[in-house]
Amino acid sequence: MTINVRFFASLRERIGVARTEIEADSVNDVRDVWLAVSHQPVDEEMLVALNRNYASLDHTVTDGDEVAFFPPVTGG
Amino acid sequence: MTINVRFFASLRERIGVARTEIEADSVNDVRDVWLAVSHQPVDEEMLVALNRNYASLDHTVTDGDEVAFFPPVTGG
Amino acid sequence: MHIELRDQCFDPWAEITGFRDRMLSPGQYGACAVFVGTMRDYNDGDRVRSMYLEHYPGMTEKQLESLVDASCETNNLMEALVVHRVGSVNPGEDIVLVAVWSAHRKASFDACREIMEALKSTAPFWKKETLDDQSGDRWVHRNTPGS
Amino acid sequence: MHIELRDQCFDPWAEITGFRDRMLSPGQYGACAVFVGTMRDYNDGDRVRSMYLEHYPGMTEKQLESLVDASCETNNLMEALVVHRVGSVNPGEDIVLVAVWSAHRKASFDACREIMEALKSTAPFWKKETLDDQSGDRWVHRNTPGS
Repeated sequence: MTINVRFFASLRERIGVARTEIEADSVNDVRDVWLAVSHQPVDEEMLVALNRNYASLDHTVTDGDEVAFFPPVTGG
Repeated sequence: MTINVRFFASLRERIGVARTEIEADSVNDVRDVWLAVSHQPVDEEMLVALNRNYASLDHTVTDGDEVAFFPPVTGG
Repeated sequence: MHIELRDQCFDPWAEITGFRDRMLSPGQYGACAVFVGTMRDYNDGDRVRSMYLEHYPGMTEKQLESLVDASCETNNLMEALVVHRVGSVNPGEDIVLVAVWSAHRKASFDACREIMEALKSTAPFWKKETLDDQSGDRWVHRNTPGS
Repeated sequence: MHIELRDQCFDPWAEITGFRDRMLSPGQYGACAVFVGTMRDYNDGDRVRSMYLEHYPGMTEKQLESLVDASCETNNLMEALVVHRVGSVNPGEDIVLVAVWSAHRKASFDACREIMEALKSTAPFWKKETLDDQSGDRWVHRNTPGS
């Protein structure tokens, strides 16, 4: 299946890309997506969105999903 | 001594005057002023000002003071 | 800090921008909290045609200054503006404006509400309503709690 | 309810009056609470020259709509307006406007603060500051608590 992955702000700079696409059948949840794209341990502060809604690392992903990773938000 | 007495809002309408002056030597505190001008028992909800600051019925009055009586405030 | 009583309509948004331009520098403040109270055409289930706002000249200003001053101190505000109507007011007209400026949002949120609650419970103003049904005038008995 | 992202300066006071004139009738509402957040020229002890506001197009709007909608429900608001900058912002420019209208003051005070706190902690925006001392850019790490 295909997962669209996005990174924002300082996390985007750390990973070095804003968007990527992964094609993998061994990916079950958001945590798997993170590990597949970052090759880094999970960041405690990191926030996660699945199809533009907040989600947890345990959320199951399906073909065509958009998964985003970003640091704590600082708007307003 | 002379005390200037003022009433506001519904209390002014009940008493029937906006201002009066009392000339009396038997008046010691705000409660005495109320009794002298109103001939009515003290109203539980009534607010009192002495020289334009909130005061209690026990506040001592002196010659030339301005004492005001009014109902709970309803501004804003 | 500026406190003012008005016996005519005022535009709170014009007051805010005018005051800000006179009193504050751009870049200095990070937060502005505002409350505007407006006369409704209904109250306690009745249609209201107009209102008269009585006050205690001299004491009202003094009390407002004292409560705004206290909130400026407590919350370390940069500026505060309060405008309040007196006399005849019609539905849709603004009765009170409270605007405060601070570095961070917590102080301005706290202060704006604190000033309004103190004003509501201690500033000597009294509202008398004229109802639409010509049943005569009535004094507003007590303000509803705000917090 | 209206939510908008802007990549240019805006005048919050003109937004408020324009929105009010389109969406509300005079006499209907009794209370309006407003918060405006403005870019300071200092932060964490440093002079700041400019800022870039990154966001997540699609999710940011969705998240704002969801949190404003929830607060409208909870507080029985008559209307709510949120405008937020994205892109480059300079000191003295307004970053965020939250304005809410209700019958009585408690609802508007509660909602205005609730919306700002929810926005601060959940709306996907990220600030990157450019300092005056040319030491380079830095991401704002975390918002200060507001309550």
